[in-house]
Amino acid sequence: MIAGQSIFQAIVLTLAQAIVLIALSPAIVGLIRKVKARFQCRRGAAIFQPYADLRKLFCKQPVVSTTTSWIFTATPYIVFASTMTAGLLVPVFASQMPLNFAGNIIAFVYLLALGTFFLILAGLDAGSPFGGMGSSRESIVASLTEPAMIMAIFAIALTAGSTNLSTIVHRTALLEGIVTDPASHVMALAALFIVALAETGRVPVDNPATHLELTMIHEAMVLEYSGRYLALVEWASGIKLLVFLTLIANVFVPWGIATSVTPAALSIGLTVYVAKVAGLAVLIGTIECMFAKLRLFRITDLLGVAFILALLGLLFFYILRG
Amino acid sequence: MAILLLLTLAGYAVGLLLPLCVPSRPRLQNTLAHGLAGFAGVAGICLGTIGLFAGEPFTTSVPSTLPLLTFAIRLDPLASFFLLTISSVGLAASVYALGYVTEFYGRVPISLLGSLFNGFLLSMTLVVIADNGFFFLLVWELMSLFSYFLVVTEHEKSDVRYAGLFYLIMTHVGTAFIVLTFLLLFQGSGSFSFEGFRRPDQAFSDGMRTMAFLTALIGFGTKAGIVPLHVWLPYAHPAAPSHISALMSGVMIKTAIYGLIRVYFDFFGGHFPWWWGFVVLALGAVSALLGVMYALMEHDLKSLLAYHSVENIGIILLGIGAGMIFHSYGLEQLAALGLIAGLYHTLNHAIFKALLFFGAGSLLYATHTRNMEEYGGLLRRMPWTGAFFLIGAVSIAALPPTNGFISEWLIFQSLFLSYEMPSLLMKLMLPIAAAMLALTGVLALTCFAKAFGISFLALPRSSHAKHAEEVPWPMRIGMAFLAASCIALGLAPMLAVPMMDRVTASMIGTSIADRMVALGGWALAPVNVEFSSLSSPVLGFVLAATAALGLALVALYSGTRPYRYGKTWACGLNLTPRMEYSATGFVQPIKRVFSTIYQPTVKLETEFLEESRYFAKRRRFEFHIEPVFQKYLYDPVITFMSGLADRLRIVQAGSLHLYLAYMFVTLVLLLLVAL
Amino acid sequence: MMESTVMIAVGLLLLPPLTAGCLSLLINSSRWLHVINLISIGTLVGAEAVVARAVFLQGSVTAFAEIVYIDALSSVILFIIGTVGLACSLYMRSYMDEQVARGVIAPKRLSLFFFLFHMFILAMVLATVANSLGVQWVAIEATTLATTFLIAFWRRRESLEAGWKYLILCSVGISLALFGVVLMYYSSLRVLGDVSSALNITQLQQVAAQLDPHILKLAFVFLFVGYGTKVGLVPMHSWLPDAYTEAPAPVAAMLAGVLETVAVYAILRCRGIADQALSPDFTGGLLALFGLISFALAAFFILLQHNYKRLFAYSSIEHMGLAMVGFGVGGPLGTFGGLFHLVNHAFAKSLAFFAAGNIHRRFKTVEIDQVRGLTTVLPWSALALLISGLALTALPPFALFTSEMQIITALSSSGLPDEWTQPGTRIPVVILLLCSVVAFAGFLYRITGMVWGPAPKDVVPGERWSVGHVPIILLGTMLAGFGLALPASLRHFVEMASALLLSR
Amino acid sequence: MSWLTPHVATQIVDFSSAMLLLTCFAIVAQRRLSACVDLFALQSLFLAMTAALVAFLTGSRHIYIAAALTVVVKVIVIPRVLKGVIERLNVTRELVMKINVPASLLICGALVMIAFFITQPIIPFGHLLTRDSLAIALAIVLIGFFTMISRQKAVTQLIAFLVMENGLFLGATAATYGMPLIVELGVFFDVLVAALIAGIYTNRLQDAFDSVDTVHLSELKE
Repeated sequence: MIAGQSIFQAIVLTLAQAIVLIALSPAIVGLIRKVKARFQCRRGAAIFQPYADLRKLFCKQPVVSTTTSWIFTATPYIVFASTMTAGLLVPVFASQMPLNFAGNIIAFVYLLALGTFFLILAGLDAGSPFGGMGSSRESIVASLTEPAMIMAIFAIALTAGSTNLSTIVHRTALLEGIVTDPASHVMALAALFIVALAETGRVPVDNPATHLELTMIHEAMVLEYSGRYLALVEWASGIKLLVFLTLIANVFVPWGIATSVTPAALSIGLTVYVAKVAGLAVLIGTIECMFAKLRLFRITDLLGVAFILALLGLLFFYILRG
Repeated sequence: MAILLLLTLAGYAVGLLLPLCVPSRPRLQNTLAHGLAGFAGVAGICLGTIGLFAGEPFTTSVPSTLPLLTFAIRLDPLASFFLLTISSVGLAASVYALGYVTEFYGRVPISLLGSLFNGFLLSMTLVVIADNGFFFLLVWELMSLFSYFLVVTEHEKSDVRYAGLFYLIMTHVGTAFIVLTFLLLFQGSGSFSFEGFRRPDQAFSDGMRTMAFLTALIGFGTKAGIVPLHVWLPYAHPAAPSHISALMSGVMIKTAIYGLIRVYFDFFGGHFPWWWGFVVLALGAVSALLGVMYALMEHDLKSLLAYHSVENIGIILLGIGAGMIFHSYGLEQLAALGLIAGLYHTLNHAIFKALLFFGAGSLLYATHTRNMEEYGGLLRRMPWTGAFFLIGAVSIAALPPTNGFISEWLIFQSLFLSYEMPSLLMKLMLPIAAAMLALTGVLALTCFAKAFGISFLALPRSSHAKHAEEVPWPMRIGMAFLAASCIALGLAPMLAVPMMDRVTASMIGTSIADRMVALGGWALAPVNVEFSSLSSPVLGFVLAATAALGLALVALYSGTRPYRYGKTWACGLNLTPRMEYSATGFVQPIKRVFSTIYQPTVKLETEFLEESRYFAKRRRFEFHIEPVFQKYLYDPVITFMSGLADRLRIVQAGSLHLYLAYMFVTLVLLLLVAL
Repeated sequence: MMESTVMIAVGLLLLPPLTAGCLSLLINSSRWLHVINLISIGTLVGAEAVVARAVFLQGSVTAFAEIVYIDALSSVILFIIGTVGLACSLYMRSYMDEQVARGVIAPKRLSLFFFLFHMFILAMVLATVANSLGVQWVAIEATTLATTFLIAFWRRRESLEAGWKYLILCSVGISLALFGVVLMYYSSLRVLGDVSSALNITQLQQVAAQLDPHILKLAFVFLFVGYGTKVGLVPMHSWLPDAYTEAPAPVAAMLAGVLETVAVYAILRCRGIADQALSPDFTGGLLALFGLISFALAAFFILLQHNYKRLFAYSSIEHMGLAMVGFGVGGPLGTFGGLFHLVNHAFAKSLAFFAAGNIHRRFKTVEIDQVRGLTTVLPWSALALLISGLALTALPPFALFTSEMQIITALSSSGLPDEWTQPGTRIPVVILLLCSVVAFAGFLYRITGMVWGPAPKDVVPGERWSVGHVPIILLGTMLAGFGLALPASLRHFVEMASALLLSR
Repeated sequence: MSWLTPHVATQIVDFSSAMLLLTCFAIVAQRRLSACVDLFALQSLFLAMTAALVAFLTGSRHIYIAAALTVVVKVIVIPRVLKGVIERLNVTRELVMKINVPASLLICGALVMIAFFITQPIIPFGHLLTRDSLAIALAIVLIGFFTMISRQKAVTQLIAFLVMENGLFLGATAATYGMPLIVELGVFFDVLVAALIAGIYTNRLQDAFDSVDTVHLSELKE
């Protein structure tokens, strides 16, 4: 636990963060869609449309395939839980999150992996060829992403001398915003950004808006889901996206995050945070409009680049630090 | 303690002999053999636990009438730890076997099977507690022999015979190298007692120590299945009956790890250059990666698991190698961390690999096939097996909150802490090893997503799978025991870590348990808590809480409306098993991405309809992976040897005159020499 | 113990085979032949026990005006002769009778067979207990003459060829040995004068130190090449595979188990004398070098065998080589290991040939590829084959593991004697281990190929219990037992023997 | 007999042993089997002579017995047996040899040199009387051995073997004034039996292979 926090404070902070993540994620998704629509000279749906979608899905009666087992119905909850837990390890608007001690960056990665694992199983469970296709592709993307992510995160962790996210953010934030070694940071940032795109299934790795089963990855896995299950899965993926944006935002530009637990600091932190993620969302939307989706076997190159960048980050760190 | 030791050994020994003496009633023999093994296992667990925390190592010795050989036994923490591992898995295996061997009634003499099973366990137990080099070699070879006989249980099948022979020869090659190591150590001290082996560095030149290091690495590496010495493993482990495969893959190869630690940390007292550790680390990384990659391409469930043993041995060696490097730079605490991580993974792998092999055995028991492509939809027919297998899969994929995650987390930490090392090379190499470990982890995840998904989910792919039934109780109990310990070791590592710490404390001399169990016992931290910490109970709790949150959301919005059933969308057709994604198809992208490693050869034959070339009547697809190591490493050696032998034929040409000439020349030459 | 009892016992070592041999020429009923055979072997073993006890108490026994001299070394060899002889006789009960029943041999020739068998044993016992090197030589030559017809017993073309080669090669070798004896005598004359006891071991050992090293060197070379031919050391081994393949199983067992051992004994005796005057490095190096060569070559021949009898033949070349390495390297460990290895090899190899005999009777072939599924066809023989196979590849718990490890350890800690290699080189050990692995692979590849697998259709499965299985159990248990706990008395004898060999 | 000084005696012994060596060379050069047998008989005769001479000079009785046995066994019995075998098998001459005659003779010469070279350091220890006979004995042994290698017919090999035996016997008698009697007897017995057995074998080989050419004996090999 962080020194000087009462249990009550801790619980409140954690709950607050959970609520922020849950509440904010659909809006981010909506924002990205909006941006894309704008770029495509459409008016597009309102930013808050996703909330309505989720509500509708929740109310619909779900249909479950006769071929499936309990894995299929359990998966949405597991995915939701793992994503949320991972999210709670990342500091959102306050840099001293009470759950900091519960797990470091590795735990974060593996928690997300847990969700992926069950999603893959669910994709296979229905027995439809598309589900299997989605699972198989998801697995290859994941396996190419992971090493790059580990390396990138490690490069950052070194500068902060810790792998616990809150500690990293807290220390960086206290440096009045001057990043210790820019070179390695930039490299790591680039790497992590590519990783984020891949992990959250955005263009150019995957296209969440596609309707062609043959090009789908994430969408194909969840093709059989409907009703509340689909809602949970969608929501979870939204949260995952948000968490990654948070990670990037707070680790690389931790300015304005609440380094102490006072109402003022917290409120500033929250607003700054929302601004930051919104900015990133716009960026992502822009990218999605500028690039086309890559062929599956071109993704290798992209993630290879990410890995090399991360490695360079590491190298720079050691070289410059001597 | 003496009593417990006696009970353990006696239990196995009686189990070895008694089944052969009782009348041939399979049921009786089965209960007798495996009952005794289980009893001895319990005794062994107690013994191991006591020995682990005993202040002074318990030693006893029986002199033999043969020179060099004394039956000396020593229960120091290291030995006790491995004894504990062996006994627990042994216990589970004996319970499981009670049900599993019923499949062999009438086909195989159960008395033999049971007594060999006991003999195998006995020899493994003795291997880890032996305190005399000669005695060690004796039981080591016995272990190989017993396991060989168990492998060839179903010797009517030619592939089983081949597997057994290959295994026997490979392991003997390994033993030859171990003999070489011990002979080197023997020259240092002039006796085979381990006490004499310790700290040979005074008597040794660097060359000899390097030689000892390499011979030990090759010798034990062959048993452990380090790439490129792993080739026997995927043949032998699947060929054996499943409860034996579990023992071989889960425990037997660990005795090699025991040997390595014993030689490097105990005998050499950790006095070695950094590159020893680096060699071990590099081999570990390569083994881990290649192991999992070959596993991905396997569709025989048991071979797949066997390849995963190669992978996990690699992961263990990553921990040990890191420990050795740290130790060579004098960073005792970090060395201890690496070693603890390695040992923890040793224990975990023993447990979940045994569990998975049990699962595979149950599938074999229920469907009589090992080919995953013929499984499918088994989760509904075998819910228990399915659940246990899932737990095993989650653990081996190192996902929280299971034990596999904890040990891999620890290994990651010890690799990350490399930045405290003086050498830049190591600073860069260890993180790269970490990246390889990460890749390994995800590939393992993929592999077990495949293994579980294809075997247990969707529609049955064959009539075997369609008519499968849940396995009898003893098998389920055996699996349940291990599954439970998977979860337990995952949620309460703080209780397990002190055990490993005892071992490292005795090996390295620094105890870091108090520094690893941080924040009032709630969190686990590598040496400094600032760098990172992990609290798996809290994570588990949060997971549960958030899942509850999800349920709450659902309840909030839609109440709990029952869902209705529908058919899976298959473009309007009725879904048939042939439409499902096959295991081969699932790993197709990976095969393509890593084709440089696999060098696959693909063959696709298509028969088209006469009417149009756009409609295929029949398609035949097959692909093979290049067995690189057999082709470029083993075959040349074999061909060379047999070629040499062939060229020697002329010596025995059958001509009397030639033979006389040999004698004549020998005589004359010797006479001239004698002058 | 009474002197007279010992005398009688010594007499009973030589008398029974002689009388039994003569009797069996007169008898036709196979039953009685077996009875006589068993009686004579039984008395032999009994006598051995008495003599051994005497040796145990007095250190050595001399009898019949110093013609007979028995010490620990010779009693160890006698022990081997007795045990393997007994085993063979028990085995023959079932083996020969079936041959007669199947009309392979006429009953008349059966009595001839037994006559030769007894003569064979007599000669070996004599060679072991003889005090005079000359008499020992005569006895060993006699073994050649007795066995050559036993080898050619089936009178097939191959067996004739094998017999002829055996006769020629061994006789030549033996006559070289005689020249060695002559030289020995030549040198001892000058010290002892022209007395008929000048060839007696007892005498020689006392004066050996004064003998002329030059002559002794030459003498030892002749003796080594000569008796080495009998032992089957490469390159004098050529007769061995053929002879073992063609001989009837019990004879092959005796040849491999005992005859080789006796020849080794002869070499050791001469070496014991030569070493007094020479540096032991010369003789030791000779032994170790040829042992190593034999071991290596045999290993590779094992790799390409298709005929199981030849397989066993080469394996005994290999093991004799190993024992020689042990003796050559010397030291308490090496010598003990060597002697112990002799004992174990005798048991294991005779066991192997028993199994081979049973297999040959059932499958009518010596081709390994045509033998399958012994576990179902001949469970007992399969057991024997497995035990011998594992023992001969030096796997625990069988005793050869222990002895081989002792020899290897001795070799690695002291290396080959310095006169032959530069001191402390580790190459011999590496060669030894490498070749042992090669032999292991080749041997077990063949053995397991025969033991496992489904039974062939055309062979009748099942094996009825017969007296021929007693030796299998006997030898098997001894092999396994000695590997873990050697009886104290036997160990004491072996130690006494190695002490004798090392005395200087 | 005053003229028989030790010196003269040595001369005589050397002479007769030289004759032995000479007959060896003759056998090596001889292709006709019966002639070989005769030469062997002759050699044995010389051998007996030498033995008798040694016995006479040293006055050690048992060498007379040895000499007598030599005459009986090697001059009379064994040649008879061999002749009989040759007649029955009607093999008159050795047509092909592994090594042709001149080469063999050269090699034999070399062998004699080797023999002298080897025994040279140990000669001085010998009795005055038999200075060179040890060397000659060794030479005969080696030549006999070589002949076994160079000839193909079973019979000739047998003869060569017996020549070796003669060499041994020469060594035994001349160099050491005879082995102990029991040994002598044993040796003679063995030689006799060996010869007989070999004779029997040649018959059987004839029956089995229709020839006594040992080249045919090469079926057993790897």
